[in-house]
Amino acid sequence: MNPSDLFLNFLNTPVLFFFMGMIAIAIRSNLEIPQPLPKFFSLYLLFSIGIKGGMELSKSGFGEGVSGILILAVAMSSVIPFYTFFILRKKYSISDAAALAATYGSVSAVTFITAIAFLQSNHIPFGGHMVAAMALMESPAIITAVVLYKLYNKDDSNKTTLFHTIKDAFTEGSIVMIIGSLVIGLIVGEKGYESVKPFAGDMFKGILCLFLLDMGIVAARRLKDLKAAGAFSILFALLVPITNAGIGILLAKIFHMGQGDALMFTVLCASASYIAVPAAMRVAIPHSNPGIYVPMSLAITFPFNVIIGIPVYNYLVQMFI
Amino acid sequence: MNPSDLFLNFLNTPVLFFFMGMIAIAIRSNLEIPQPLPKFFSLYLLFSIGIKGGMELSKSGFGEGVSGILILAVAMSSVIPFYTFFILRKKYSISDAAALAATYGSVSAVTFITAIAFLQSNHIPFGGHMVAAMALMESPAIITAVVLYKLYNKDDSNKTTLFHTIKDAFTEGSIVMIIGSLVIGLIVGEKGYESVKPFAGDMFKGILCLFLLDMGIVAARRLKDLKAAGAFSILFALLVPITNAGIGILLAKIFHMGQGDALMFTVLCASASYIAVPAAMRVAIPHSNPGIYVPMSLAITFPFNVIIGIPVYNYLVQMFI
Amino acid sequence: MNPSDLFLNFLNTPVLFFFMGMIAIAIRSNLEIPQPLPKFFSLYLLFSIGIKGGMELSKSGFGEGVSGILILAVAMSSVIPFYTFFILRKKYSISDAAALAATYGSVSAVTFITAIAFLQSNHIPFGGHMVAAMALMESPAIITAVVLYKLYNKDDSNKTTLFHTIKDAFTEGSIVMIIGSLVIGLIVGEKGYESVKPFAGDMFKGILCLFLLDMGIVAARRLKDLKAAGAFSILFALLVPITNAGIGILLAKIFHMGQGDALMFTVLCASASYIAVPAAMRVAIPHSNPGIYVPMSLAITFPFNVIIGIPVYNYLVQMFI
Amino acid sequence: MKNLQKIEVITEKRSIDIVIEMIEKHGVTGYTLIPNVTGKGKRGIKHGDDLNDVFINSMLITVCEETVAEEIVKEIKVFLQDVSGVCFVTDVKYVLH
Amino acid sequence: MKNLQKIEVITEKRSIDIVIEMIEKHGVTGYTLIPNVTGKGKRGIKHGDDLNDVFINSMLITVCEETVAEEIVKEIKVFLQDVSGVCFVTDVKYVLH
Amino acid sequence: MKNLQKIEVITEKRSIDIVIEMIEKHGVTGYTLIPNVTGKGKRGIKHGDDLNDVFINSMLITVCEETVAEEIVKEIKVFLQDVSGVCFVTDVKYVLH
Ligand SMILES: Nc1ncnc2c1ncn2[C@@H]1O[C@H](COP(=O)(O)O)[C@@H](O)[C@H]1O
Ligand SMILES: Nc1ncnc2c1ncn2[C@@H]1O[C@H](COP(=O)(O)O)[C@@H](O)[C@H]1O
Ligand SMILES: Nc1ncnc2c1ncn2[C@@H]1O[C@H](COP(=O)(O)O)[C@@H](O)[C@H]1O
Ligand code: NA
Ligand code: NA
Ligand code: NA
Repeated sequence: MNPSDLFLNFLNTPVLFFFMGMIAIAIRSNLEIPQPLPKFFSLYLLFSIGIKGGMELSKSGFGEGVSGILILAVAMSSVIPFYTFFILRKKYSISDAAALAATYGSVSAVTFITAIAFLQSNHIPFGGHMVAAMALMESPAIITAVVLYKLYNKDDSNKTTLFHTIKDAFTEGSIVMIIGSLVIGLIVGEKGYESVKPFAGDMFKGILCLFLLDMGIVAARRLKDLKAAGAFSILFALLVPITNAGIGILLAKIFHMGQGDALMFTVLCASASYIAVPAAMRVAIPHSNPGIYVPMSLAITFPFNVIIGIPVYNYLVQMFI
Repeated sequence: MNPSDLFLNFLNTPVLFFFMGMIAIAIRSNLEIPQPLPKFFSLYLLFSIGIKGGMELSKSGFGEGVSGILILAVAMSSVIPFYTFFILRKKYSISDAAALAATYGSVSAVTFITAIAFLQSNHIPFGGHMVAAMALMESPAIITAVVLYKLYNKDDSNKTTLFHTIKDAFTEGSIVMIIGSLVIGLIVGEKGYESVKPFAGDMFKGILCLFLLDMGIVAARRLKDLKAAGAFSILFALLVPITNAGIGILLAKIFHMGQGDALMFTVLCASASYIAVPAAMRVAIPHSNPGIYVPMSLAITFPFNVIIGIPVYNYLVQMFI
Repeated sequence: MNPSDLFLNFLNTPVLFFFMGMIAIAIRSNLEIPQPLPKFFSLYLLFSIGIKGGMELSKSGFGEGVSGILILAVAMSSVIPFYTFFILRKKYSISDAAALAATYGSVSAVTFITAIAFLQSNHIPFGGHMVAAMALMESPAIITAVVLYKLYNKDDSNKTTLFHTIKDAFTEGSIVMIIGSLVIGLIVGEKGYESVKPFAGDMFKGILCLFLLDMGIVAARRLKDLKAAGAFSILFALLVPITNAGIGILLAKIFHMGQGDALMFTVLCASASYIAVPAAMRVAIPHSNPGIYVPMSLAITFPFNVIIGIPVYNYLVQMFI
Repeated sequence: MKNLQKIEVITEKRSIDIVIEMIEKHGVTGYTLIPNVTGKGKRGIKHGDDLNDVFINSMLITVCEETVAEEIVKEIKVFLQDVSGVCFVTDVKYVLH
Repeated sequence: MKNLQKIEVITEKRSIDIVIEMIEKHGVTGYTLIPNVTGKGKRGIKHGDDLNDVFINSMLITVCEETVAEEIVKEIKVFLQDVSGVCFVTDVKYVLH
Repeated sequence: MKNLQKIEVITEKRSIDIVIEMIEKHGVTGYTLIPNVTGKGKRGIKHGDDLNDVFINSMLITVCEETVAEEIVKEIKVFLQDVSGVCFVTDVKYVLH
């Protein structure tokens, strides 16, 4: 892969629709995909990658490499919040630092899905177990962050237990959707998948276009909310994903992942959550301010990863792995 | 077909999503397909089976067997409410007994559609006229039940005439959707169908998965409402469909239906309405309690038919017909 | 093409669903496609024709003929409001005359899309630039009408400037959707289009069916609002599109358009707006009455064009061009 | 200024048209409708998650003069004897239209 | 406790942002918006079944002090001379926030 | 007739069930829920455009007797110390059910 291919990858169809959404807001257009369709699209995309991932797992089986990657995924999600929390403590309250730590330790399903579309366009295969890795990476960061918060905030009057937080994280609709679809894909295998493929598989990229169009609109709106954020927040929202991506590529190299798996793993490390984490924080750390952590992940880290990150990470993966 | 195939049939992809919906409620997940998408999916499914059924009728024509089946269908829907009404009178008020009689005499389009997906998976053909049979079976039971109610409830102050009820039953959106699509399928034939097939045909099974996921959620929620129902209601909701299925198979044998048609007819007899009937009862028998008849049909009879009934009825059809 | 083919063209699948929607209202059915799905379908259809048109433009390039057609399109949209305004002044207030002039000078995307489905069924090709022509024809009529209004209504207290109106016209969601998709189609070309085709292309005609079903329902409802309209309004709503179609065919002949382009151009000239114009009039000419111009375009001109107009215009195009 | 009343009627979505006819008959000049609301009352929970409109309510809001309001309320009272729903009346200080 | 007023404004969906700006200008600290309501008034029926947002209303609810409410109402009065809509003011006993 | 009060609670959609439990505990016989409302308050704007239900509110309306209302309001006061939301109480002239 040479640098000109790198440039071409910015011109991925779904990502262009993301741009279009941002431009629509910039020119003050009233364009929007009316709710609840974007909500539904996000469920559809999880369903789509879940059932396909499950079907592929039913063919490949859970080899040794697979469990290695899954353990690595859980480890990364658990560890990232530690180092970020201590950086964040310099500028933010304990609650906000913990919520941000959870945000950057957890993952963004939409970034992951965009990376899938990217790999498909470039005909690079990846394993169905990476979908399981994504599902596994959403919660550990939340748990670590809540533990840190409870350790440092001795006079916490909040009565939500850690158990409650863990239960919540695993019953969140999006998690149930992806894990449920993965399991069903595993059960019905290739034959069962064939019959739903025209909807569950073939629609994937087209629906992703309209979904990213909406995400572009939402991200651009949140960008306006971000005015007050200051340089530290913006730098953090750019440098942390880059650092985590670096660690991701390094680990992928050490653990001999294939190129497709390596990119997916890197993207997971680099991405930040804006769906699962805000839902969990409301209950677990209610004094944290979603007006801080959601715009950072949604309006900076997410567009950065989708537009620049994925093609660059892929370029590095192609060079080093 | 041997018993192990019977077991395999429980693992039908759409039915697994129905299970997944029930599990989501059991683990108190907030997963749901946001409205109005489930409403739209039900319209889509009627559109899909209607236009396809019409197209197939345009090829096969209305033979002698066809009109026989249609007459049989109307007869079953008209007769079932009689015997059920007199059983139900033992435990329920006249209004509730009549509403329940309508419920079990009428049919469930979703059960019917799930049976179509089942036949497709097993590559068993059935005639386009069965779609017409379904459309014809929705209303007669309602009319019989209202007549019974008016006979037994002399001091009925309700001024809704029987004519009004009949008119309502035929202008109900779902009926207009299926009949309209059927007629259009008949007019445009195979050539017209080809151009809409990628949407109207190929998406069918995938959309059914997401729709049944939602139905699983709704059915499981209603199950909670059912605590107060008592053993009689639950037994009724299981035994009446089984009895009606038995009568259905017998009639299918006597009238020499093909295996596909026989299963569809049996499923129609066994299924209970939870869309058309509650809509009609509100106006025609306003003192009946939807809190009784909807949970019985939706939370017991529907899951029973979808999970256990269809494969078992098919097993019997394969053995006897 | 002979007259019997002309008749067959009324039996186009999507148009039959439009009929079905009108019949549903006539028999007082409660059938409807629940919002926001019709809104979403209209966005989907714009996305679909936009990205496909862009892709085709990327293959054919902008030849000399293309810019000629685009200029002609803008000219027609700018000129139609003049002659209609002076006819309309005889019966309507300045505000209503101006709003109606904008309505009939601008275009109906849905009529255009129905004509695309019609050409596809008849295997007649047309150029991707016609999609650009449609996008370009929405606004000039609005601008002309507002200029006429401001000229004739000296004591206009409305402070909305012409600039504001122009800006609004170009940031309207539907315009951004079609132009955005067109540009993306141009950028990604045939290769990029392939990956979204199962959704963006293959679903087109099926979704159009359900969308026109809803449009039939809405048009029939508006027909009831029209009782008060009087013969002048109804005649106007029928004769103006016919006149404009005649001019369209003439120009198509003079400028040597292909048959497909000629039909699309004729349909654009003949169609009247009921989405972009009401949105613009609210702000630019707030004293105009949408209860007059929306039913005329939506309940008379639109059904006329879709049911009778398109096949007849095509018959004439086949004869003369 | 005349004494103004706000009438709020919540009833099953499929019956709301009857309420609208009722108030229009009394010459009421305007109303606002919240098409989909859920709720709970004597007749159990309306989840709003059904496939038809049986388990969902609509809420109608209309402001009118006290004399008219009184007549409307009389009719709604009869209506609510048969049909699921509830009706509240509150004083309104003033109205701009 | 200060005298509190509830202002409810129903206007076409596309104009509701102007109302929001208006109340925010007067330092109102909060509001609630019901994005889609239908209705009928001097300008006919708003079915809410259109493809754009011309035939649909939104309803804004805000509770504020009487003095502020009076100023807001003055502006809304002017606004409603040009734009479709209606505004009700009612007394509120008390508010928790 | 007893003195009747209308309680309106607006809070984040995900917490509205807690409010419902609260009022039901006090024996309230009915309520109406507007599931999706947007708004603005001390905690910023709730756009309602998110993919989860964090940035959207629900609005609960219940009419009950004054004595019950007072008790409910006490609890809601505590609830609103931790959770985003607002609660208004108004007098109702009368209720038909
Ligand atoms: N006390 C109440 N306060 C507010 N809404 C109520 C009340 N009681 C009933 N409702 C509404 O009226 C609907 C019908 O009530 P019911 O006919 O008693 O089941 C309910 O589903 C609620 O939406
Ligand atoms: N008396 C009224 N009571 C409640 N809502 C009203 C009333 N009059 C008008 N409205 C609402 O205000 C909107 C605009 O009114 P108008 O501008 O008079 O057409 C209507 O569509 C209704 O939603
Ligand atoms: N003064 C007010 N009037 C009406 N609604 C309000 C008011 N203040 C807050 N709200 C509503 O209550 C929600 C939560 O408020 P808060 O917790 O202050 O952000 C807001 O999103 C609004 O929907
Ligand atoms: Na991460
Ligand atoms: Na039955
Ligand atoms: Na035109």
